[in-house]
Amino acid sequence: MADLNTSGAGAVSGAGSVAKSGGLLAWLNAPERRGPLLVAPALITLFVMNIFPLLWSFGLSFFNYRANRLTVPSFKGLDNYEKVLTDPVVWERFQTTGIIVGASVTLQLIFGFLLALLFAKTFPLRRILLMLVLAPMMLSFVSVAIFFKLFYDPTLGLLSWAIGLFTGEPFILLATPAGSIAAIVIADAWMWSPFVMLLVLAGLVSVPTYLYEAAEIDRASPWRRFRTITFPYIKSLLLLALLFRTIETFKLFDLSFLITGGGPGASTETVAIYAYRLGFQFFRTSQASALAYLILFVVIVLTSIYLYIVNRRNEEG
Amino acid sequence: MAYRKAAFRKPGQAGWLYSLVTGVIALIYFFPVLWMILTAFKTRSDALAIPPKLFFTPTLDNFKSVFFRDTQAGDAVATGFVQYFVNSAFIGGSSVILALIIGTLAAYAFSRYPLKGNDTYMFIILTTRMLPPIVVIIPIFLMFRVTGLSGSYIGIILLYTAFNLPFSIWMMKSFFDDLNPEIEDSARLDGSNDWKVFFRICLPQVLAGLAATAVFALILTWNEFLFALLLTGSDTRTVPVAMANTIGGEIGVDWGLLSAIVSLFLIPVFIVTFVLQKQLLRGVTFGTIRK
Amino acid sequence: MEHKPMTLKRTLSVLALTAAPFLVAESAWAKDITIRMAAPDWGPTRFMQEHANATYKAPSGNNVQLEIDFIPWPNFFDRVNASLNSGEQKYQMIVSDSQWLGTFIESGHFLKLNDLIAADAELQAIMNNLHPALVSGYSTYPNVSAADIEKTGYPHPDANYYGFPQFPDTYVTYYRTDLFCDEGENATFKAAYGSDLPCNPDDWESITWDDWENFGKHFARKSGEKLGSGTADGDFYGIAYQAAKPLDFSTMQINAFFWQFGGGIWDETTQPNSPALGVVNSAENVEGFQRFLDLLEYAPPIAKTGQMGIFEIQDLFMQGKIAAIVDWVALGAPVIDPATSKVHDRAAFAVPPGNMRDGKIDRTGNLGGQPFVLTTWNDDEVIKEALDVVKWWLSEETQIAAVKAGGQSGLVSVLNNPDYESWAPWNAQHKAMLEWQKDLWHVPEFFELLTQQQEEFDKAITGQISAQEALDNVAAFQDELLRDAGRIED
Amino acid sequence: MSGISLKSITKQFGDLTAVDAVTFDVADDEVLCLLGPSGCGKTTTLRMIAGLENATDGEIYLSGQDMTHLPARARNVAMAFQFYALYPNLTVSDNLAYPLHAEGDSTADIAAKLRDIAQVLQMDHVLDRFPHQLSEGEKQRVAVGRCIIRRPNCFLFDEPLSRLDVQLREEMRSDIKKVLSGLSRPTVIVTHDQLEAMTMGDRIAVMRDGKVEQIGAPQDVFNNPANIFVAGFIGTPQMNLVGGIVSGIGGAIAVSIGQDVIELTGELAQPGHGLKLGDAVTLGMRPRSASLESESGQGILSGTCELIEPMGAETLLRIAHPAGQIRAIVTDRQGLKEGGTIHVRFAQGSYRLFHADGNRIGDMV
Repeated sequence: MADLNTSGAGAVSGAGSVAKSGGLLAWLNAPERRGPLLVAPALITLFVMNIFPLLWSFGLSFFNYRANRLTVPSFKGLDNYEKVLTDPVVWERFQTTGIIVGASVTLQLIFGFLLALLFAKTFPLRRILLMLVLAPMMLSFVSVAIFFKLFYDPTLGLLSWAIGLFTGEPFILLATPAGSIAAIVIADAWMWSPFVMLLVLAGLVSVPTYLYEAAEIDRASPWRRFRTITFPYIKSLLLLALLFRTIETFKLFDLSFLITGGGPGASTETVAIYAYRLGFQFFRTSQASALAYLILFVVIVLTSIYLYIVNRRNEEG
Repeated sequence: MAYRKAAFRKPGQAGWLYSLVTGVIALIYFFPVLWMILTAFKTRSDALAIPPKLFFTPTLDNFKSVFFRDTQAGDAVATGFVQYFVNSAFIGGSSVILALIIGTLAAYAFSRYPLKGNDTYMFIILTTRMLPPIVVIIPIFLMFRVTGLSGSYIGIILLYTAFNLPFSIWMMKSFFDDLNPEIEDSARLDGSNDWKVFFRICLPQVLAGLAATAVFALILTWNEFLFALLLTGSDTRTVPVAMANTIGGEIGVDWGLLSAIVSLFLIPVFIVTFVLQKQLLRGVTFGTIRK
Repeated sequence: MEHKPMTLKRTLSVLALTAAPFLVAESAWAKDITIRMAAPDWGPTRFMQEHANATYKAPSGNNVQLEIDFIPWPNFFDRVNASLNSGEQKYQMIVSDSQWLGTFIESGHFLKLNDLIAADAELQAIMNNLHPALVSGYSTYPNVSAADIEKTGYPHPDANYYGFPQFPDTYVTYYRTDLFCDEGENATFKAAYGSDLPCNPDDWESITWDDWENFGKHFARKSGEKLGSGTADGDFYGIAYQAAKPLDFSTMQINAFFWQFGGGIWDETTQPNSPALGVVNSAENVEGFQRFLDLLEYAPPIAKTGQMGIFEIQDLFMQGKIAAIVDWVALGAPVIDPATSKVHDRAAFAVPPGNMRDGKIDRTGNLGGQPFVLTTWNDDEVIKEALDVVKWWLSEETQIAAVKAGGQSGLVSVLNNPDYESWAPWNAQHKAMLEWQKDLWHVPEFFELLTQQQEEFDKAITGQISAQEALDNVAAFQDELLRDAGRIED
Repeated sequence: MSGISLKSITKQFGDLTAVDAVTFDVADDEVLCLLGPSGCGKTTTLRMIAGLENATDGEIYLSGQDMTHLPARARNVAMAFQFYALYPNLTVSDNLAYPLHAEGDSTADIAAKLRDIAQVLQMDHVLDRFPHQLSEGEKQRVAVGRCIIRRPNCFLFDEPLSRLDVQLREEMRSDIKKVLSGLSRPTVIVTHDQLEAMTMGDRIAVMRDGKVEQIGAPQDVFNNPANIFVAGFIGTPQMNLVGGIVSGIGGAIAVSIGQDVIELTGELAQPGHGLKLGDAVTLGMRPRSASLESESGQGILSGTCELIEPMGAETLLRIAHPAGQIRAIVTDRQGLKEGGTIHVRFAQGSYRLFHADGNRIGDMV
C-alpha cells in the first residue's frame, strides 16, 4: 500500500474555500435551501398553469359571468352554488355518473382479476399475449367510442350481427336507458380491465412460492388457499384499483358523448358532460365553475382516501 | 411416466397448452383492436359489410390517405398530417422533456430533502392531475385569453408541461425512493458534492425509470384532445385533432382513415408495452404503486 | 394581423423577412396581408382554399393570402367558441352556423356590415343577387324573414347584415333507381297502394309523407327476400331521415314537420311579443311531430336508439340498406363515389316529400349550410381586403367553379344559369328547395333551447314519452328560459 | 495526535436521543468496534463521524482537526456500507477508482493503485464486471477495496460482514484484519456480532440506548463487564445472572441464592464495597467455569436438570434453580438425566458481583 498519511489536511482546506465564497449563488446552494430550490420550478409551473386558473374560476363562481355577454359581471355571492346544489339536473347527472362508475368499476375488478389469474403463471408467449391484452387502455377514448358505436349498430354492427345469427332479429342495444348505460359500461370496462389486471398481477406475483408449497403440504383446498394466502396479498391492491378507477371513471366524457350523445333522453349524460354543456354550450360560465368545484371536492375526497391507503400499504412494507 | 413429469412442474409455470388457452382468451379480448387494425386495410364497403368480412382484399389506400388526399381538381396533396405529426412530436417532446427536467429535480428533492408538509405538497400535486379536464379548461382558457398564449407553441407546451409534471414527479419520486441511499452517502464520502451525487450517481441509476416516465407521459400527451383542440391554432394543431376530423365531415366517420391513424399509433404502443412491461404498473398508477 | 401570436412558423418567417431585402427587390407599396378564416374541414371549404391559392389576386395590389384554418366539423363549434371567447382575435373571417350568429354578434365578435355594404356598389349588387332565404337565414340579426327580404330587396330598412353564404345547404331525397324504377316492384306497389313508384326525379314532385310511408311499408324486406331484380342480403328498409340526439340531428327534420303541418317554432322576429307556450306545443306541431315519429317505424332499427343521424342514414344508404332517405345536399357526393358507395351507380336525387295541406304540398324545410362573417377586431385595410375576398368568392365566376366542384351557390344568377342543373345531379332539387327554406332561432340562448328540445325529442323517439308530453316540456322550458332572458314579455 | 476523537457527541431526532454524549478516542493504528443491539445508536455514531449526519451537540476531531461542522466530502473518510453501496452503473474498476478522482490522482497513479488493490483482495478477474454480476463475497471485497484504495483520515465499516454466510464471514474477517493492520489508520467498525467485535477490534465499545456502556480491550470487556448489560451481552452461552441477598459480610462475603449460599473468596471477599447484610445483588458466572458435584453443600448450587444439550465436545445443561435458570457447560455427561437433581459448583474467582444498580462490584480476579 502506498503511504496513506498525507491527504487529510488538503481535503479540509478545500472544503473551507467553498464555505468562504459568498454571494447569491452560495446562498442558494446552502444545504438547508436545497429542497425548496429544487422544488420551486415545479411548484411555480403548477401554480401558474393549474392552481392559479383554479383560483380564478373559484372567484368567477361567485359572479354571474357569462362568456358570451358583454355585460359587466356582478357579484352574486353563493348564488351559483345554491343553484347548482339545488338543481335536480345536477343530482340526476351525479346519479347517472354514479351508476356508470359503479357498474364499470365492478366489471373492471372482476375481469381484471380473472385476467390477472390467467397471467400470473409463466408460460410461453406470455409477454406477447400480455401486450395484446394491454392494448385497449392505450387507445384514445375517441377511437374506442367510435368503434364501439359501430359494433352496437343494429344494422351494420358486429354485436347485432352475432346475436342475429341466433335470434334472426337485429339487436338494438341503445334503444333503452338501461341498454345505453350497459353499452357505455361495456366499452369502459373493456378499456380499463387491463389496468386492474396489472395491479392484481403485481399482488399475485408477490406471493412467495413457499406459501403455496406449504399450503400444498397442508392440503388446503383451492378456495381456502385463495382466501388465506392469495387474497391478503391483493386486498389492498384491489382497493387501490377500485379507487383509482373510480376517480378516473368519474371523469367519463367521450364514451358517453360519442356512443349515445348522452341519450336516450339524458339517461347517459354524465356530470362531466353536463359541466361541459353548462360552460361551453349554455355559456353559464360562473355556474359551470361552481359545478366544477363540486366535482373537485369529490375528486379531492377520493384522492385522499386513495393516498391514505397507498401510504398504509407502504408502511406495511 | 411422461405425464407425471408434467404434473410436477414448478408451481407458477405452465406449458404450451396453457399458452393456447390464454392465447384464445387474449385474442377475444384483443378482438376490437384487431378489428380496428383490419379495418385500416379495408375499403369503406368492406369495413361496413354485414356479414363482417374477415377475409378481404387488403388495400393500403387508407394509409396513403393519412398523408395525401385528392383535391377537387384531382391532384394529390399532403393532408397536413405530417405537420400535425411534427407538431405532436415537437409539442409532446418539448413538454415531456421540460416536465422531466423540472419534475426530476422536484422528485429528487421530495425524496431526499423533504420539506415541511412534504406529503401535502405531493397530495396537491396528485390532485391537480386527477382533476377532470373540464374543471380546469374554463379557467385555463380565460388565462390564455389574458396572456395571449392561445394558439402559440409556448402556450400549449407550457400547458402540457404542467399536465405532465404531476405524473413525472410522482413517477420519479417512486424511483428515487427505491434507490439505496447508502450509495449516495458513499459517493459523498468519496468526495462528491451534492450535484455530482445527483448527476453521476443517482441519475444513472434511474435512467430506465426516466425512460419509462418519458414514454408514458408521451402516450398521455399524444392522446390528449380537449386542450389540443381548444388551445392550438392551425400551425400548432396535433394528431388527435386530425383524428377528430375523421369522425364527421361530409361522410360521417371515415372508418378506414380513422383505423389507419389508430393502427399507426399502435406500433409504438406495442413496442412500449412489450419492452417496458416491468414499469407498466408504475406508469399507469402515476408511480403511486410500485409493486 | 396585429395580435398574431408568435409561433414557430411565424418566427421562421420573421427571420426570412429580415433576410428578404437582400434577396429580392419587393414593390415598395405591396403589403403582405393574411386573411385567416376558421372553417370546417370539408369539401366546400377546401375548394375555397385551393381555388383562392390558384386564382385570387387582390385588386388592391397587396399580397393577400387567404389562409383557412381547417377544423374538424364535430368540434368546430367548441373551437370557434374557444377562440372567440378567449379573445385571441386570430381570425379575420369565420364560417359560422347560422344559429350561432346571435351569440357571437351579441358578444361583439361579428362585424355589422350595413355601412360597408352601403358604401360599396359591388357588394350591393351581390346582396341583391343572393337568394332571399339565404339573406334572411345567413345575414340578418335580429332575424328578418325571407318573405320580408324578398318584398323589399336590398336594403331592408330594419335589417342588420352580417354574413354571406359559404355553402348553402338544403334537404333532398336520395333514392335507389334500381328499386324505384324496377317494373316488378312498381307492379306490386301499384297493386297495394294504387299509385306508381316515382322513378324520375320529376315524379317526386307530387310525393307526400303518405306516399313516403307507403314506400316504407313496401320496401321493408327480411334477409333473403326478393328485392328489385335480386334478393336482399340482409334486412332491408324503405325510408329514413335524421332522428338523432347529438347537435341538431332531429330538430332540423322535426322543424320541417312543424312548418309543413301549419305550426311553427318560437318566433324570434316578433320578440318579446311572441309566446312559446301554445306555439311550440300547438295542435299542429303535435300532429306534425307525431307524423315524424310514426314514420320512424319503417326506418332501420337504429331509429329506435335515437342515434339515426345524418351520417348514419348516409352510411346505411351507401351500404345498400335503405331505398330512400332525406339528407343534406352536402352529403351527396360520397353517395355517387364508387370508392365509398355500393350504390353509386343506382342513386338519384329528388325533392323531399311534403305535407298536403289545403290542396297544396308544403315542403318547408330548415335551412342548412353555413354563412361566413367578418370579425370585429380588424383595421380598415384588413376589412377592405376581407371584403375583396368576399367579392371574389361571391363573383359569378368563382361561384360557378364552386358548384362545378361539388359545392353550392346562393347567387340567383348562378342558379338561373341555363347549365346549372347539369353540374350536379341534385342541383335542380336544391334550387327548387331554396324556395321553401326557413331557419331556426339565432338568439344567444339557441344552444340551451336546442339541447333541451333535442333531449325531449329523443325521449319521444325512443318511446319514453308521447309527442304531446315532449312538446309540452319543450314549450314550458322555452317559456321560462326566454322570459328570464327578457325575450318573452306579456 | 489522536486519529479520531469524539467529545460528548449527541444526536437527537426530534424528541428521541439516538446518541447521548458519546466520548471516545481511536488511535492512529487502532481498530475500534462499536458493538450493541440494533437501535443502540452505533450506526448513527458512525454516520456522524463520516459527516452523513450532523451532530446535535459535541465535537468530532479527525487527525486532530475539528470537523464537527464539515460535510462528508470535506472530511476525507472512507466508509464501507452494510449493503456495499457499489455504484451500480460503474464497473468494479470504476467503482474502485471513483474516490481517487476526487483526490485528483493521475491516470497512471490510479492504474497502479487499482493493480495493488486487486492483488491484495484477489479480485483481478472481476475488475470489468458490474456490481450486479458479482457474488456477495466479491461485492464485499470491492466495498472494502474502495475504502482502502484511498489515504483517508480514517476507515469506517458499517456491519461489513452481516450479509455473508458463515464460512465467508470467517475468511473475510481475517482478510480485513490483515489488510487493516498494514494501513495503520484509525478504524471504526460497527457490528452487532460479538464474535466479529472480539476478533477484529483492538478495543470494543459496547453501546446501549445511545450511551457507551463500556470501552476496552476485548478480553478485558469479556472478563470484566462493567455492568449487567455488558455481562449479559458478551459471551456465548450468555453469562448466568442470578439474584441473591447478601447474607454474610464478616470475613468473606456470603450471598444467599434461594436455599444455597455462596461464599466469595479472593478480592471480592475483601471488605470495603459498602455492602450491607440484606442487600440485593446479582451474581454472574460464566457457564464454562462450572463443574459437577455429587451432593449439595457450601458453594454449590442445586437444582433440577431441565435439559441436556450436547454440543459436541461439551454439554450444556439447563438447571432449574429456585432463583432462576442456570446454565452450565460440562465435559462429562455420564449419569446425567433430565429430571434428575444436579449439583453444580462454579470455580472461585469466576464470580462477578453486581450492585442492584447494575454496576459491577470490585475488579477482576
